[in-house]
Amino acid sequence: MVEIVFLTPFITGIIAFFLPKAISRQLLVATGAIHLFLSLFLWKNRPEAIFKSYFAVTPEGLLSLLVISLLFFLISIYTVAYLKESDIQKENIFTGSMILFLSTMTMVTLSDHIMVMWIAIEATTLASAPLIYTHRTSASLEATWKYVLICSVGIAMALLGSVFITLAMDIGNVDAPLSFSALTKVAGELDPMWLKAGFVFILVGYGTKMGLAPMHTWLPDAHSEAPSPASALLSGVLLNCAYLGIFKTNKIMHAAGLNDFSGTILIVFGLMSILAAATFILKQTEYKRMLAYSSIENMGIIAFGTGIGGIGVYGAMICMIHHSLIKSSLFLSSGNILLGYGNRFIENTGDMVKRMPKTFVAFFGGFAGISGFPPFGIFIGEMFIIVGAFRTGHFLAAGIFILSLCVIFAGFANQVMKISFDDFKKGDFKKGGSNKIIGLKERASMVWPQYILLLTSLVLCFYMPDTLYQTIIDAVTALGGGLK
Amino acid sequence: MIESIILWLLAILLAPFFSAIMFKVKAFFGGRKGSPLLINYYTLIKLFKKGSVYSTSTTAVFKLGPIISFTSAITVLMFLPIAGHHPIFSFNGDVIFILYLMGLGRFFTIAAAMDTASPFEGMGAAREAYFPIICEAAMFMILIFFYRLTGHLQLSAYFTGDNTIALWNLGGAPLLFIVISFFIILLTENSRVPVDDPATHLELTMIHEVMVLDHSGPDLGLIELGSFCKLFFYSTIVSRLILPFDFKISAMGYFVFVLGLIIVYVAIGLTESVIARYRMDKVPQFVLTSFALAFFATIITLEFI
Amino acid sequence: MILHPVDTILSLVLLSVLFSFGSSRLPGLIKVLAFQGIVVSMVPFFIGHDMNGGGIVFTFVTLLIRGIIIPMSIYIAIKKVAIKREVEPIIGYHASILCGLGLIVAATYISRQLNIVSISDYKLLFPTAIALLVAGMFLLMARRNAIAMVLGYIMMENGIYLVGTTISIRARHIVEFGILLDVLAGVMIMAIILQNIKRTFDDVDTANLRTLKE
Amino acid sequence: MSQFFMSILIIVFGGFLSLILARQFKLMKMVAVFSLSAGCFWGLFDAVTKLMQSGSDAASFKYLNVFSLAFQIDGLSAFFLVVIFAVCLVAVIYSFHYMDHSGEAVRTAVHYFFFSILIASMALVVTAANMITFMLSWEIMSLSSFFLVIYNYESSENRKAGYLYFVFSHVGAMFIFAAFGIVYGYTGSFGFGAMDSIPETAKIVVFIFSFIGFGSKAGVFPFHVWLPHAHPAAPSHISAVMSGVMIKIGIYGIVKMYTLLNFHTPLFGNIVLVAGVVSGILGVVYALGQHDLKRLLAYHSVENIGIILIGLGIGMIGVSSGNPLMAVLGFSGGFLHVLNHSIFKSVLFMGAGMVLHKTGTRTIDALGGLLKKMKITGATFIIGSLAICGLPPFNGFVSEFFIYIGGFKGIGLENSAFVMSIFAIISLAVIGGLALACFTKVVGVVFQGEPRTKAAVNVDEKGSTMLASMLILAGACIFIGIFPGAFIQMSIKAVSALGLGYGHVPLEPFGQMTANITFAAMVFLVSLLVVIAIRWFYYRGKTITKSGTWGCGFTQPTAKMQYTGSSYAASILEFFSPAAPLDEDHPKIKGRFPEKTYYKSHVNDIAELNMKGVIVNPVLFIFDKLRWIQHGDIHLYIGYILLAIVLLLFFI
Repeated sequence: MVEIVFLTPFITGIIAFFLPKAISRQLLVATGAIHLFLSLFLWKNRPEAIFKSYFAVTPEGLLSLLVISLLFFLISIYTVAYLKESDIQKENIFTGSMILFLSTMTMVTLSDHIMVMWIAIEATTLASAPLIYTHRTSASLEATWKYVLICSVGIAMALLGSVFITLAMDIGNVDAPLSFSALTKVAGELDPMWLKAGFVFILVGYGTKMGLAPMHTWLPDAHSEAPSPASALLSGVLLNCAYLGIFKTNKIMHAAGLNDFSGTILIVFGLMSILAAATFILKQTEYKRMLAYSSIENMGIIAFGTGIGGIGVYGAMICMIHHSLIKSSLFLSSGNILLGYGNRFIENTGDMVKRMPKTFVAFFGGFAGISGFPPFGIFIGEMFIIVGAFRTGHFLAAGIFILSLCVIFAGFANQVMKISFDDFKKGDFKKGGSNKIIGLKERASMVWPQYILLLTSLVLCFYMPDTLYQTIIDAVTALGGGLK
Repeated sequence: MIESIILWLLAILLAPFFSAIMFKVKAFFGGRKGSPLLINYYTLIKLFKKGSVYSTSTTAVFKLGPIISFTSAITVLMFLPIAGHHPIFSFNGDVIFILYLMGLGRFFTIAAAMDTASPFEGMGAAREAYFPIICEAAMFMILIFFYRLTGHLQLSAYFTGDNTIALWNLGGAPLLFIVISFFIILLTENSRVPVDDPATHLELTMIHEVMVLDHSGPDLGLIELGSFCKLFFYSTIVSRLILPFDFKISAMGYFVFVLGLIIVYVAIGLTESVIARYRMDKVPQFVLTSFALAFFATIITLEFI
Repeated sequence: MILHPVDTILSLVLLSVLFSFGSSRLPGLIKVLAFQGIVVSMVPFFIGHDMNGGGIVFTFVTLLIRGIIIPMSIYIAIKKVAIKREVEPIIGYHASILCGLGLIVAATYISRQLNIVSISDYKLLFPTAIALLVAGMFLLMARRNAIAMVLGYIMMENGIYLVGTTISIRARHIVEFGILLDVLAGVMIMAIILQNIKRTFDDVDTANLRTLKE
Repeated sequence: MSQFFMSILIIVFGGFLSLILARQFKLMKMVAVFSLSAGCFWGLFDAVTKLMQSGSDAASFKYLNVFSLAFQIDGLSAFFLVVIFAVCLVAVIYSFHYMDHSGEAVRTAVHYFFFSILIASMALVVTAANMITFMLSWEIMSLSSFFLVIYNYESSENRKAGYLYFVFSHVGAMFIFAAFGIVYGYTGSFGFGAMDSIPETAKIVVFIFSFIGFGSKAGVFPFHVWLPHAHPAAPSHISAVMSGVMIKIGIYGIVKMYTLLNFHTPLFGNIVLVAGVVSGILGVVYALGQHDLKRLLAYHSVENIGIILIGLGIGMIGVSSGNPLMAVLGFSGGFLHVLNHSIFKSVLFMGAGMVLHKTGTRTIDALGGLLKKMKITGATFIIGSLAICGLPPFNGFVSEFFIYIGGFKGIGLENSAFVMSIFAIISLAVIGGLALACFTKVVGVVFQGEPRTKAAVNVDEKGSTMLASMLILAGACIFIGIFPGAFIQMSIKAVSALGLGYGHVPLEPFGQMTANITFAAMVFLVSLLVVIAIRWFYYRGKTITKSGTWGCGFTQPTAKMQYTGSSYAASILEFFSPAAPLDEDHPKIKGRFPEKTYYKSHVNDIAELNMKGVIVNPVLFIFDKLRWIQHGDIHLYIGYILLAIVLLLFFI
């Protein structure tokens, strides 16, 4: 029953490869709609899976599933318009991979079995590789190469980690299915040393995929080279999927009472990621790379929040949801900027407020949101994380966290203000400056998805449906999270 | 009360006379016969008889200048205990009011000067705005000293009746510093030598005189009278400080008070005749010494109070 | 017994590691990898876990893919498109071999530290696994030729395969399946990318792939 | 409470309406101005009544399922509400004729939108009753004001200003976050109530953090760097609101934290007082050095924040040294100065706005003689200047008088309190003198003398609403200056809401003081009338002739020969040169017939210099050094993964 949710896009994705452009586009949107409907259905009455040992509906899974399908639907609408504007050869490969990507990510959110989870995450890599290579340039080729190789190596580590966990079972001779839910129940009897080892490998492995420094190296290249809708998907939801793996493993660690160990590691990696993001955002020259690094920052924030526990985990969840919403909207807007100015460099853009007012609203709103200004939700998340850090006595960590956020904001704001308000300078052609008439006819379908995403974040900042709230609570209580 | 009002009127009327004493002293030291003691009255009458010439570049502020500076001067006198008598008005904190009222007068004098668009008057205004800053600091330092002694914040608490004696008994030696620093303030505020030379003929070096260059007739008269009153105010305080004796027979009291005044004016005349004026950039140091003295006095009082 | 089959095989594997480090040309490296793949896939037969029919078939398939198909296809690929045969080392061969030796020793040492009950009677098993893993990463880091890197990746997977199949009794088939899928799909997609790299730069030297940086 | 929320709703609604009606310029402006001012008026009325009957009122809403948005109006917040609504009301009225570029209809509409948001958020900040509510409103306030600062984003310096402001407000907010975080760390609740239960060392840390955070919004030296850039950039009525009201929200924050922490160590008082003294003196010194009218006014905001802090500091010292009278005097003086400064600073900014609007320049030395053409503007500006110099009988004097008296109360005390009081009094005196020098410069150079450039020649002062609002505020300056009684009452009510246990402090002495001030002012005014009468008497029937200014023998004076503002301030700045280094630039004059030359001077703000040298550059340097991490070689990237694993394995 549950499986349908990822099987449907799987099938349609396969089909999409063999369809002519026009239809494949419609198929994209249609799939998005169906998927959204299905996942809402799933949310409504949490059904049982057919392969119970492999798949299950978990709260954290549901959260990311809902985010995924909402984002995908909106992005698909944008994509149609985007494809009209841009020139992409082999378009149906692009659309097909998009849909397959969706199906694999859905699989990640629903998988409960350690190995299945791992397979699904590996599958996301394979499905998204073509997306990154869409533009067929040497740069995009390089990005793809790095993406595939680094992620594969990382994922291999995760596999090893999973194996170690099974080993931990053997040594503690526990007899239970190899599923997260089951393991969480018997976590106490697992052999702690091998469990730790497993966690370490899984963290590094999935952390590579999630973009935690120092394994983040593929992320800026991939995000900047992929076409904007793909970047939006990558940054908006793929990272969450990887995070899901870590989250579930962390649940086991917590159940085994090793949460100090895992928490410390998460905090360290989170801070490292934030600092790495600060390093590269300060003097960034390309806006898409900047957004990519901002994703790294937010992943760091989420990891940090998960690590400190308590109200921080709740904050991390909030951050995850809102980061997906806002960051994807930002990437979509960056697509408009790319179409409008015809190049990726900040110095060759400018004066967006006049030339593309609608996009400007979306972009600047997204910026305000991502840097933690109300009325967007990340504000709440970051506040909870900060107070949580003090609550759990991580004073030093909190200090570093706050200061590096300040640095990142300084860099980010500087670049965004350049794009938005500076006078437009036509750059030199070597650096991809363009002399074509700047500005873009901002179709409704190229701005409204962003607006809807931002609005969602805005509404969620003030009113959260009880079911959503309850789901988050269910998800975080397993990590000892909560609002106390 | 009536007595105080009469004293106040007398003060305004007699202020020019005492200033004339100063001129006499200067003349004596200059080996001249000097102008008669009533010279200032002649000047004032002459001025008040005249009409006025106004610069085309001036506005109403220019006319307002003399009025407000004069008003502030005479209002200040209302709060001043003359010859140890109760002033007309007095309340807790009136000193602050007085100082800021003088500030108001200064504001409009400067504004009037700036109003004429004359570079020289601007120059004078700049100096007029500069030096009093330090004076005010010194004044407040002295106030702190007095408050430390008396716990009051009004002139009447310092200079009426036997309060001044009490002041001496409490303050003792440090009060001498206060007298000196107050004398320095007097010289500065009333633009006497060595800060400013009213008798100079070169506009570039003037402070106060250059600011009133364009005033004429009754306006100028008001300004002159105002400055006489201002000088009288300071001299009264100094004279009370140097001759703090309180005689129940008031005639004696008046005599002593006038004596004190004469001493002060002669002292001013002396300084004017024996000291040359300082270079403009030396003046701040000179004024700062007064602040330093007052500060020193206050610190000393910390020891034995 | 004197000569335990598993340990014999594993010693061969370790030897292949050293060879792979030493081999300067792609064909040789591929051959070594092929050999390694075959040998590694044979290990499960000798370890006394329950071996039902399905398992046997499965293991054979693995052997086929690891040992024959993948190396063969790569071999044919480089034969067809005349790629430079040099593996372009970042770390020289002798140094590499020394590293190899050192890493084998280290691996043995580490696995001495943590004695794992389920495989305690196969001395070399865990050390070999670790050695393969690290050796694979070593190739990934120390060879500029893209194909050599892919081969390194395969070697890493071999190591994981060893661990996966031997250490975990339970859920071992799904592990195997996963690894298999990983190798297949991963190598396939890498091959596609390699083709494109070849087409774009007509060379597979990763020195061309260093433009994206800060 | 419903009254309050109603007014907020009206204001915000007006903002949205203006967005909707953006196309019809006139209509949009009318609607916006009407609804905003209506809302402000309602809010003002409500706040005044609340303050007068000293009623406390609270409301709370469910927020995000388990939290709550809690609001409470006590004396303190009511007082600040009065300030907010009063000034914003006038500013909105002013804006009607000021925003008259029908070409930029949309931009104007957006401006009104964010203006409404700003007003609402400020009101919500001062009524917020728990951390979440507070931070929420606080951040919205920062964001909306940022958009108002970059209203004229075309000029690069305005963009720089906006950027500076954005960064500073964010960093400040982060410090407040940290302070709240520490509190939460001990109490585990977002409520304000439990704040005084945390240990004392923590209280000190919390206070210092929040002082930095709020100080950076209030423009306390050295966190004021953004202020002189941001305030001039905004449209003048916005500058008035920011300078007059928004920075006071920072003051509110400081006082609020002091109240909540409820920890009466002398340390707090000393910190606040010293910060106040430094900001006060340096603020006015830098103001003296400015050539840009609005920048000069902005620096005066720093100065006045300093005065307010001195007042508060005296109050805190009074509390810590158990001296209720001193405490109440200091606090009430500070609060009253909050109100007064918001009034006269708004007058000044609006006057500057009028000047800018008509002459098109903000450069002081390019103006001159405006008083002849712009009588009302000039008059109101002069009144504002007198008030900001703290001269009687204007409102600035009243608050400074209270602070003085409070300070003198401190003279009676011993050791640190005594020294601090001396410090406060002397610096107040110096500040007063410097402010006088500064504003005689402004009035003299801008409004008097002869026009220095063409820009100042053909000017008028059309725009009834602008004049009206300036007149209202100027009138307020005089009224408060003469009849401060009611307003002192208000600020004392605010003080009694501080929960210092001084509810029982007898009000007689204060009533007496205000009576004295009224009396003295009356004496002065009466004698003024008398003198005017005398003057009239002597002038009746006399010949009044006009002629050129006496050039001291020089017969061809030109407007260029007038004394400039720069030279006016030069000698004083030279005195303060260690704190205000001066950059000068003028080519050497050579030859018998030297060609055209120029002179440029710029007073450096040491805080700004050091911020660059000590914070910004090192940070940039360090992070630059780290950039090699991402150097493009995949081999190393894989190395990172291995490294991470190996390092982590050590910790198993």
